[in-house]
Amino acid sequence: MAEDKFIYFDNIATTMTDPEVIEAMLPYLNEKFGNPSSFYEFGSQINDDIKIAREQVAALLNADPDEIYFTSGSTESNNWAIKGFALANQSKGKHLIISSVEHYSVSHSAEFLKQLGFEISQIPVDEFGIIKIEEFKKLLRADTILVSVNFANGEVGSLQPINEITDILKERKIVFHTDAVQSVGYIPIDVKKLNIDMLGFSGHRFYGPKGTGALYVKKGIRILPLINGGVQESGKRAGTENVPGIIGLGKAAELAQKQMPSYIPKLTELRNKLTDGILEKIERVKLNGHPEKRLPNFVNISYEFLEGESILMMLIMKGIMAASGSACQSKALKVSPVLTAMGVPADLAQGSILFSLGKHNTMEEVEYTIKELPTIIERLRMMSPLYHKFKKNQ
Amino acid sequence: MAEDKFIYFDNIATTMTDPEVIEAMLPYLNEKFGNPSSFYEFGSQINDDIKIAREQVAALLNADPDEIYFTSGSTESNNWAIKGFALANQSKGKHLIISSVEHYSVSHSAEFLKQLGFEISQIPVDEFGIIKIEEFKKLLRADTILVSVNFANGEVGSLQPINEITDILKERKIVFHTDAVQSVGYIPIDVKKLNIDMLGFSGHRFYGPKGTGALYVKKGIRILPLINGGVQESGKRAGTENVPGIIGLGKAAELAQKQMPSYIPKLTELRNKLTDGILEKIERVKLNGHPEKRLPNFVNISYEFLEGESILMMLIMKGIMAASGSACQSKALKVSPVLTAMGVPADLAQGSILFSLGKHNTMEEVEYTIKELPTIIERLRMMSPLYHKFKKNQ
Amino acid sequence: MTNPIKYNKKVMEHFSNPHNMGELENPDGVGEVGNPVCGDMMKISIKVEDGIITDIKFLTFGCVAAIATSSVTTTLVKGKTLDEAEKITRKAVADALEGLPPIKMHCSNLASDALYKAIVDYKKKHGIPLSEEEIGREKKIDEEDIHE
Amino acid sequence: MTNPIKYNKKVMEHFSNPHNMGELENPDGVGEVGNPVCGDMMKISIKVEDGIITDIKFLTFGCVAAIATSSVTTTLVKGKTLDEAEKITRKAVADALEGLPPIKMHCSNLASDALYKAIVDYKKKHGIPLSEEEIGREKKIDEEDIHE
Ligand SMILES: Cc1ncc(COP(=O)(O)O)c(C=O)c1O
Ligand SMILES: Cc1ncc(COP(=O)(O)O)c(C=O)c1O
Repeated sequence: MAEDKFIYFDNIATTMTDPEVIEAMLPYLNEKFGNPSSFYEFGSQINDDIKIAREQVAALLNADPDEIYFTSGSTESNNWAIKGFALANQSKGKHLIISSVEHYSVSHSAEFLKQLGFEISQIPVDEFGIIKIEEFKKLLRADTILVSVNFANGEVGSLQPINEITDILKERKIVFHTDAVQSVGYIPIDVKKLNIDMLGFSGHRFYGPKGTGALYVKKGIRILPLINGGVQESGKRAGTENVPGIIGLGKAAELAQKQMPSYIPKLTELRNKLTDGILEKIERVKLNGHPEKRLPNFVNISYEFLEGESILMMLIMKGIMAASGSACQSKALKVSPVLTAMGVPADLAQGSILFSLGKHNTMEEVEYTIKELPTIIERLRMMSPLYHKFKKNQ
Repeated sequence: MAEDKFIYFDNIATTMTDPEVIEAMLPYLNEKFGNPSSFYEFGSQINDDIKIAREQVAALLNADPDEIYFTSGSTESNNWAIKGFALANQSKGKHLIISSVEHYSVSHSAEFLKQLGFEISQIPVDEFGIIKIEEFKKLLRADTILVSVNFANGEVGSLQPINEITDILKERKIVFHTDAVQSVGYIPIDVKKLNIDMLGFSGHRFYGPKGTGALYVKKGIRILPLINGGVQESGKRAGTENVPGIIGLGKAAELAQKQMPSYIPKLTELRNKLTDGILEKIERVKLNGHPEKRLPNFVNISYEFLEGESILMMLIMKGIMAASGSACQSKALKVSPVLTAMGVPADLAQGSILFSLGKHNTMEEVEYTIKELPTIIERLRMMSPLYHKFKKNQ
Repeated sequence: MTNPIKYNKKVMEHFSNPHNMGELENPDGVGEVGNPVCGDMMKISIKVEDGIITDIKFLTFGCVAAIATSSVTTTLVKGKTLDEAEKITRKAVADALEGLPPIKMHCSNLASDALYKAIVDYKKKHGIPLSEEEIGREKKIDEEDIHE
Repeated sequence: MTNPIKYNKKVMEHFSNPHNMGELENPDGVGEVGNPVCGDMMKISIKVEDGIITDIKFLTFGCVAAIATSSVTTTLVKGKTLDEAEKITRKAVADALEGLPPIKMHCSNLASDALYKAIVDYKKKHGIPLSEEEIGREKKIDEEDIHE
């Protein structure tokens, strides 16, 4: 590896903004600075550009443009979907169901609603982090108004059975929301075909700008605004539009739609190579998440007898940036609640590393990692009292 | 005026992003794209840069850096302050007081709380849009927990008696929030000296980027998050940080602090010249807002017998961009609720135009406007049946 | 989604150079609709010779659309018989302007209403009896005017 | 506000090239603290001659700070008398590393605790009576270990 270069395998934390996205944004930071709500054309013409961005985002999800609302990111989108829907529809019932492997932006939003008298049930997951459909069915009640299950598990990348969920809900007229932040741009999503009612995501996870995101809300679904004020976003999400951000998000959506057919197979190949390489070369490891039904860019593996941070640090010393879980969760937690929900024992969960790939990664980087990682693991294991005990008992 | 140039007198709608701000942001769109929550330095070192931005914003308000929380804009900040404080402190009381000239981001947030059992009182304003202190005192109750009054009236720029308000509240331990979106960067604000507990604002109003803002929350004040999720912003405002936006906002704050001493006198001079020029040259006009106690960049004047939109359009035809009220309010409203609260008769309120100046405006532009405006007003009045009636009756 | 008002070229032409602006001296009929509080007000005065509108002028307090619809209405009417003029619909006015922004469509009502009232005024002054239908329309216009 | 962990150079030196890593054969005393579930575990083995710690080795399951504190603790101790070694405080360990990130301070506890337990183990094995104070400290360490 070149001295000044490093390998970025933490694409679920964030991605670099695509140069084409930056280029699309720049005019709106510069000369096109007008407020879209203004009367004069210098401002109002920007609505046409926002319209295009909305169409680009809608196209990526097969939604209608007026079902797309721009937000500051998926955290806001998820908060809005859950709180806004619950508050607008509480006369129909006060029971919500979420999976037990949701990001805090979903689970804490549900937690918030508890204080307002809502009841929350959690769907257990299997060893792969996929919800148990039969258990899910048992949780459904007459007063259930909303179900929220992430599109793919945010830590191990296992794909949830969205189709099955929405098929069950359709009959009962229960609304379905999905946090798709790790999935948008990495797997084709068709909200119409999948019967999804609400879907939230962030721009910065697929080469769009930070501080941008959207919530798709199917026509006919009523949600209260989370952010009240002016009439922007059809009066549903107030505040002067983040114009450069919106334009950038639109561009990122366009690029994703165009490039996915070429980079998904590439990511899948790199992912498989990295997974297989590690599983072959290192003993006492465990692939977390479903071996097939997972995002094309997730490689989450536990290394027995080790703790994640020291592995991460040794990787860094070799120029490899990875993560030991979801970057946006609490630092204070030693063990990922997602892995715990999947039944991974605490000591094994400690030693889990997530490599998340992106369109800029190469086979060379994967091969380098497969070459370096066994030495790192070996070195740390030599220090581990647990490993010594294991060896003695063999 | 040069062919390709126009005069931008709508700086309250939004401002151009300062080239220095754009320059500061660019690296974070490009090579410094890491997630501040990541373990490796490539991401985590960005926290140092965010820290500087936080200090820059804090310095502008004389707050402590850890009293500053970054948001997506003042609309979010105001929503958060009001809803988050009310929900966290409802055990102490469920009564809120706001002024009758608040932006919808404040008044609709209060409206939202009504549904949760809160009571809202509105403070009437005088003819200048300034709250009536004696009436205000009468509204205070034992169960009042929060008072929200904008720093300056958002439509006419009249400065509210913040000091007097907080003096009254201090004794009673009632928390004070102010929407300072039109004031930050246009007038020095010292939250400590003024005893302000919470203050919200947007970056794009003073040459910072759109999609950015902050909420100042005095140490010791408890508010619930509006946006739940990860631990960003000390766990109070979740979501991956809008890093380029935050850096840009910090830079804008720094520039404002540095440049205010030179541009405030300049703005004041331009404002006075424009105000005096119009009042002198055109009959039957009325300056809205307080003649002295107002922001240095607001010129809101009503032109009798006329309707605002046609004046705006004629100004545009002369290359002058202005507004007939707050750009981020509803288009559907014909008469500004702020002017109505001030007691401006509906027909006079219709014909009000707000010129809002910015640091890039020049005396030449002001003079050009003073020269062109009388002709415009005269032309439109010749079309107005009201003016004809007035002339006949003279 | 937010849709600031956008006017077409035709509207802008009429706004920038309105036709028949002013008030006729000694008009044969005058119609006035709207009021300043609701933001639009129009006054149309006509000269009639042998049942033909030979001259027409307007005064308008209002937005760009209000001024443009006033102007275009006067051009549509000049030289027409009263019967023809009466039949000028709101839609005809909007069409003559090649369309108006949706939220401004009500302005085309105002212009045709003011014209209608001027014609009715002429008929009343000249003892021309109004049909049931005409009386009904006049009443409706006045009612709308108050409620707007 | 969010404060990802940042280690200084000294910590990184000890992490990259830990001193006295491993397990002594036939140690005179062994101390073990922590458990894998809570994410840190340390085992320290010592050789003692004439009341002086002549050799020491550590094994550590844990984060960067845990490894670095283990390493630095062994270097602080080698050649010291038991009495001197017992007095090596948590603070002394952190100081020897020129500081630790606040949320990692507990790791310096673990290292000095493991050392302490190794010394107590030696004393017990060799019939050296423990003072009240020493018994108290041992009990406290074991209690913390469970509660952590
Ligand atoms: C007084 C006032 N407060 C708040 C806002 C909302 O600002 P933003 O759209 O930047 O969130 C506005 C917008 O014009 C305003 O005038
Ligand atoms: C599954 C999942 N949902 C939501 C989020 C929040 O995304 P953002 O920080 O972009 O709002 C994250 C962040 O890692 C995530 O992993």
